[in-house]
Amino acid sequence: MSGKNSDHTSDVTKNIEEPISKELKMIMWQMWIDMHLARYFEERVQWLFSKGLVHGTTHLGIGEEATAAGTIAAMKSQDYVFGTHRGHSQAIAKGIDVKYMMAEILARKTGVCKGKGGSMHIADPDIHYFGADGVLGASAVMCVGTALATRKRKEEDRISVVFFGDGTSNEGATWEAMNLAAVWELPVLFVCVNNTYGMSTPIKDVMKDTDIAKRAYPFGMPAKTVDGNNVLEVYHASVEAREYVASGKGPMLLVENTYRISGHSKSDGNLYRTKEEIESWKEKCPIKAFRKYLVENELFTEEELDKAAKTAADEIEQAEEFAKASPEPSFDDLMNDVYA
Amino acid sequence: MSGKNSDHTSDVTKNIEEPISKELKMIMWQMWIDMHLARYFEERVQWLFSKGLVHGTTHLGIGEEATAAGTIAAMKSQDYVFGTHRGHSQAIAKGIDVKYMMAEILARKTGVCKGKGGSMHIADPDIHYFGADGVLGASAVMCVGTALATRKRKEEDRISVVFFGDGTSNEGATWEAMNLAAVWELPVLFVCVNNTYGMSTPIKDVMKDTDIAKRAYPFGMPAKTVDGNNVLEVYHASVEAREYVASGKGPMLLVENTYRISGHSKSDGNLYRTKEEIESWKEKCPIKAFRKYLVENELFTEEELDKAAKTAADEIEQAEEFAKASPEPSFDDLMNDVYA
Amino acid sequence: MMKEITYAQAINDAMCEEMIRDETVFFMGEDIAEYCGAFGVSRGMLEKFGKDRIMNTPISEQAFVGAGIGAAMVGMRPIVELMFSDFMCVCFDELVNEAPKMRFMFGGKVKVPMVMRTPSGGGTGAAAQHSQSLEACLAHFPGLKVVIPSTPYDAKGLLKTAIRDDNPVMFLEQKTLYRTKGMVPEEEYTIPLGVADVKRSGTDCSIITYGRMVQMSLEAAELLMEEGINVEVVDIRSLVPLDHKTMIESVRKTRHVLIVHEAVQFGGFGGEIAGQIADSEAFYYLDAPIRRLGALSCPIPFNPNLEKAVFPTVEKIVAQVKSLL
Amino acid sequence: MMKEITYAQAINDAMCEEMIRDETVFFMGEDIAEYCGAFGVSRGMLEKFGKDRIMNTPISEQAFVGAGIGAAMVGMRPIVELMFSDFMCVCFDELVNEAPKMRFMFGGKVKVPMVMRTPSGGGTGAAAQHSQSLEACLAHFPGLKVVIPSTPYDAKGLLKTAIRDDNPVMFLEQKTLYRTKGMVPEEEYTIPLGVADVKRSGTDCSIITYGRMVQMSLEAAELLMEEGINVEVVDIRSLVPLDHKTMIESVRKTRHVLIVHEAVQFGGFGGEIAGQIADSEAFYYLDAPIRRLGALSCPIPFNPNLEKAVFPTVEKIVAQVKSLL
Ligand SMILES: Cc1ncc(C[n+]2csc(CCOP(=O)(O)OP(=O)(O)O)c2C)c(N)n1
Ligand SMILES: Cc1ncc(C[n+]2csc(CCOP(=O)(O)OP(=O)(O)O)c2C)c(N)n1
Ligand SMILES: [Mg+2]
Ligand SMILES: [Mg+2]
Repeated sequence: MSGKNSDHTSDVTKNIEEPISKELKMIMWQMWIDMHLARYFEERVQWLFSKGLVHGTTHLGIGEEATAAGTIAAMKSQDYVFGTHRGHSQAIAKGIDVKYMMAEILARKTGVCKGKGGSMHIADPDIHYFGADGVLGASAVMCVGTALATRKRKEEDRISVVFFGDGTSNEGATWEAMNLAAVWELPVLFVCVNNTYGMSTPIKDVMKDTDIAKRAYPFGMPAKTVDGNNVLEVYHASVEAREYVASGKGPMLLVENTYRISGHSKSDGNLYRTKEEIESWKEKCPIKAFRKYLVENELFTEEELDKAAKTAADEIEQAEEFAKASPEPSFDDLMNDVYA
Repeated sequence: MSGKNSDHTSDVTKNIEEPISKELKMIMWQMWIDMHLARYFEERVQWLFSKGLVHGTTHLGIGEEATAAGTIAAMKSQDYVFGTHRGHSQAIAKGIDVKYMMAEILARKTGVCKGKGGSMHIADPDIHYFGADGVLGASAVMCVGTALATRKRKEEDRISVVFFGDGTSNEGATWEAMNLAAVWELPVLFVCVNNTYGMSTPIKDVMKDTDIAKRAYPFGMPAKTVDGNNVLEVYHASVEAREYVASGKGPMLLVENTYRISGHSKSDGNLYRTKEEIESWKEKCPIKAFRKYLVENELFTEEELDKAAKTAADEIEQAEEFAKASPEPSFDDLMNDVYA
Repeated sequence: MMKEITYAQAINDAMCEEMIRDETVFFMGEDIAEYCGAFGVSRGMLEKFGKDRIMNTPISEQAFVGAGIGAAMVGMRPIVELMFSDFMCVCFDELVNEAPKMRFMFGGKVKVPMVMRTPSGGGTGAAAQHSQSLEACLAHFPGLKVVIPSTPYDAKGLLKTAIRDDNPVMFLEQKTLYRTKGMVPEEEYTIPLGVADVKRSGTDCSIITYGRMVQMSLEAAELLMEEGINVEVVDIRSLVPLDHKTMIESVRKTRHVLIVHEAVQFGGFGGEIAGQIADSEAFYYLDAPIRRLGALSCPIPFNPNLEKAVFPTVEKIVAQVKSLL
Repeated sequence: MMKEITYAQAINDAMCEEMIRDETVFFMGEDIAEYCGAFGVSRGMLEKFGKDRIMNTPISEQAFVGAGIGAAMVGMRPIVELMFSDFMCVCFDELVNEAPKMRFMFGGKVKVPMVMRTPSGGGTGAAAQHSQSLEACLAHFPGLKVVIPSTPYDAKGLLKTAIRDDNPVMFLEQKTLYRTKGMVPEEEYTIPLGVADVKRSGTDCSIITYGRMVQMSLEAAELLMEEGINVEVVDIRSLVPLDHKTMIESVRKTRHVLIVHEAVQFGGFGGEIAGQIADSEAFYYLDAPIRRLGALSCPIPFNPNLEKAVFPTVEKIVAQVKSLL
């Protein structure tokens, strides 16, 4: 394991203010659920794939659930969120209905994109989730645009958030987006989900300095790096980041260090990393760590947590049933959405 | 005047080691000539334009001559140089024959690009000058490629240099080039000619932090800012930069602060800046400052300098005559250079 | 009431009127404020609308085109200027893979009402990277609309429609037409996209064309008329949507067709037009092959004579029409 | 001696042979080393040639394509891989405004011997941004060559030629053909660019096509043969240079023509082919309109049935041929 992640422990107890408010407890509960929905959703998609029931490809983020859950829990529902190609957990945290997302993965008419987008284009503008995009870097520049609209409309308490990977931070578009958001002082929160690989390529092979937070420096933009496997650390940093961004001071960059346990996509043979490395990160599973914290601090009981997990599992199962029972889009639907 | 330039005085006496060697004196002589060739060349082009004798457009860099002369004097003849759209002074310092460059401006068959390129595409691969490019940002990425070739061939004492403007530093391509050169530790010298405007737009309107040198920071790449109107400061910084880059440690960024006295291009009405601002920079003319230094330090006499200037003026005059006497390319030449 | 204005003024007027009418419209691009754009099109707009609606951008085409898309996705109506149409290549992904596909990929849940204005074409001595006509590359992407006006009247009416359109529209202006003049109504008017305009009615041969080639074709038609050849000039005005019907009817009537565009002939949009004619009922009426006239297959040279040799000219149009009859 | 290998292996073999033959050849792109590219094309190459010649790049397409151009300008022969051809849009300027124009703009003083390899086309459920066939956008730029092989034999022979070519060559591979097999000589061979291959000789109708549509057209031809319709299938193999002569001769012979490509029909390269036929002597021999069959005008949908509905299929080809006769 190269880069900064090697130092990270996923001790969720650090940095947490006491006492814990009712509101925070509720948020923890929500994050617990979101992380499980994401995990179960993706495990199920992986299984469906292995059975040949899913068309195309998909990018799973098993092991990265705390980044989406923690950051989006700190956002407000009116905030615009742009996700990544590895965005199921982001969509879930933003509040997408997993039924419709599963239906999309199974290419159904009831899918959140009517079966036209698929895993790489999951989006739901109704909840201000502008989705996954298949071209790395594009989300960042578009996110600057929603923030610009917000400013033009003088909507004060609405920020725009864009998630992007460590690898994507090397796209010219990402740099241009940071510069533009900075000079126009737009309310954009840049969230780099640093899982230390772009596909098979470790960040040390594509960046001379792997400290991604430094990339904010030329733009006079604050940056913070957090343990992305520690959902509470992510959450608290995100609350602060949102406060900063919403205050009108301009954009900020949050780097969330984590690890992708699943392969890059269905075609991944994991030839670029060792089993040991993967196993060691399974130990640092953000869900495990969060459970430990919640139980040790007597916030929730094992039973409560298990029950919530079970409910999430059921929801995914129902989503699958819903999806499978849904019709496919018909040819008549095809041309509907080309032009408005 | 916004930005860092406001602090700059063009006192060429600072930072210079004594005593001055014979070699350095020769180099000063060459820079004196190059700056004059550039100035006279461009003044002549401007005049030809005003008379309607030049087709298309051209970008003049009157006032910026010290950047090209100082940096390229510090390079070796085998070094690859990529210039800007405002590149006449760069071509001259690299050793282009002004006859052929003038013939190009006048669209002649004897032009350095056979009349096919024009001012925006002046290049002469024979002297390793890869020219002006009309699309901002493109030169930087291509420059990374010549450096890569150099490394592959184990050519130790050859670096690749790319000039680009402050405005161009906002192009995604420029960022990608810096990152790639840095992570591959390629011998690239990035030279940002910061004249504080991209066309009509002052850098403070397009960068939150106008300290361009900071743009090297994320890449673990050293950077230095110099007074670009002080040709000796530019020269010495460039010698050091070349040493660093040629040593195999990777790329470096040099920011050369200067000012464009001429308009952006023929269509410029100078509506975005004041006459006073332009006049104040005429005072800081790099040629004037250099003369003062050379004379005060008794390196050359006024007479010697005037004679050299006169020789340069004559050369430009002859170039114009040569160009005007040259035939235009014929239709038969047209298709020759589309495919190799 | 009509008034005579330039093509550039028509575009300026269209933008100003729409910005007054609809406060979600704003305008951004490189050096469009004080400098008024490389061709002075936005003269006076900064004074009228202020810095908040007339925004100079950094030289970051991906970022500001992308920002236009993002703003459009949440209900604004940005007009974005690219200084030269050739630069579409540095933000091509945003133009062809994002803006036009977003609605479809998201199952119809979003709209991208953005207009991308940009000066296109050659004839100004700007050489290989500042003189291209790249409309064919855009028209190939479903979801995008592509408009190229040939007169001040069309420019104004089509631009107003484009700004009100709920889809991304590429509005390709013709550099060499900016200073040309034409009559334009004082009253408000719009022109629907997708309706060709028969700029000259004739009986012997159809010239199907657009952009600055319309004027050249009209000149050629005058010369040909002197020789008794009565040419019809069809200005398609928009490539997407394309007015198939008007083209076909014209060719059916004249039984001869020359397609003219300034873009490189090889792989140009003329191929689409030729293909549509060759597979229509007009095919059966043709008395001669379908001819195309576009630029030669080489980058655009700087030298003015070579440049002229590369592009279609009035003489070449005349010669081609004659060769068909 | 012949051996049977896959299309992917043919490409791999061509690269390896050329890298052994010429040490200025090197290979770079995203995840081409350990991962062997998104489609496993470069399997074994890292082991054979090492990290210096098989180079993973950052996700910075402008930078590494630009670096390829720069390296080519000073005498290297880079092979650059774009993971999906759709991503040409994020480095379009380098591909169409730099590499192909440099030589011309610099008056012939430089060469850019670079090959850009990239998997193209749909049929894999990768949706709107990973399934396009964008060759028409490339073929429109003079200075670039554009190759699309349809068999392992062609892929190997054409790629070797492309690598030895002194010009930038876009080499568009067909994703869905990677696992298809074909016979390839054990001995060294090359195939010149610009020579079409009549993949099936016939008398009743010409299908002019390329890429994965060649196989579909051959299947359609078999079905049509059962009904007594003898179709000729012309695989143009390269769009630039284009083998005009072979196309025209075929159409003259069969008097009917269907042009098939996977790319969106509107604005696709089929227009160029149609245009060339419609303005050739073959025009006078045509017994039916010139028909084109390409993808429908919409972004490529994720749903497999919708995706199929968008692209040409064997059935659609059969139906179109019949409709012409
Ligand atoms: C412009 C572009 N280039 C390349 C790809 C192919 N690709 C998809 S995901 C990926 C890796 C991205 O790495 P990172 O940004 O770190 O995100 P991660 O996959 O690790 O979540 C690549 C190369 C793409 N989709 N778009
Ligand atoms: C990709 C691209 N965008 C825009 C332009 C138009 N343009 C030419 S020069 C220029 C200003 C460049 O500013 P800077 O980099 O500071 O260089 P300077 O002109 O000041 O020397 C602009 C916007 C271009 N040539 N290419
Ligand atoms: Mg990553
Ligand atoms: Mg500048």
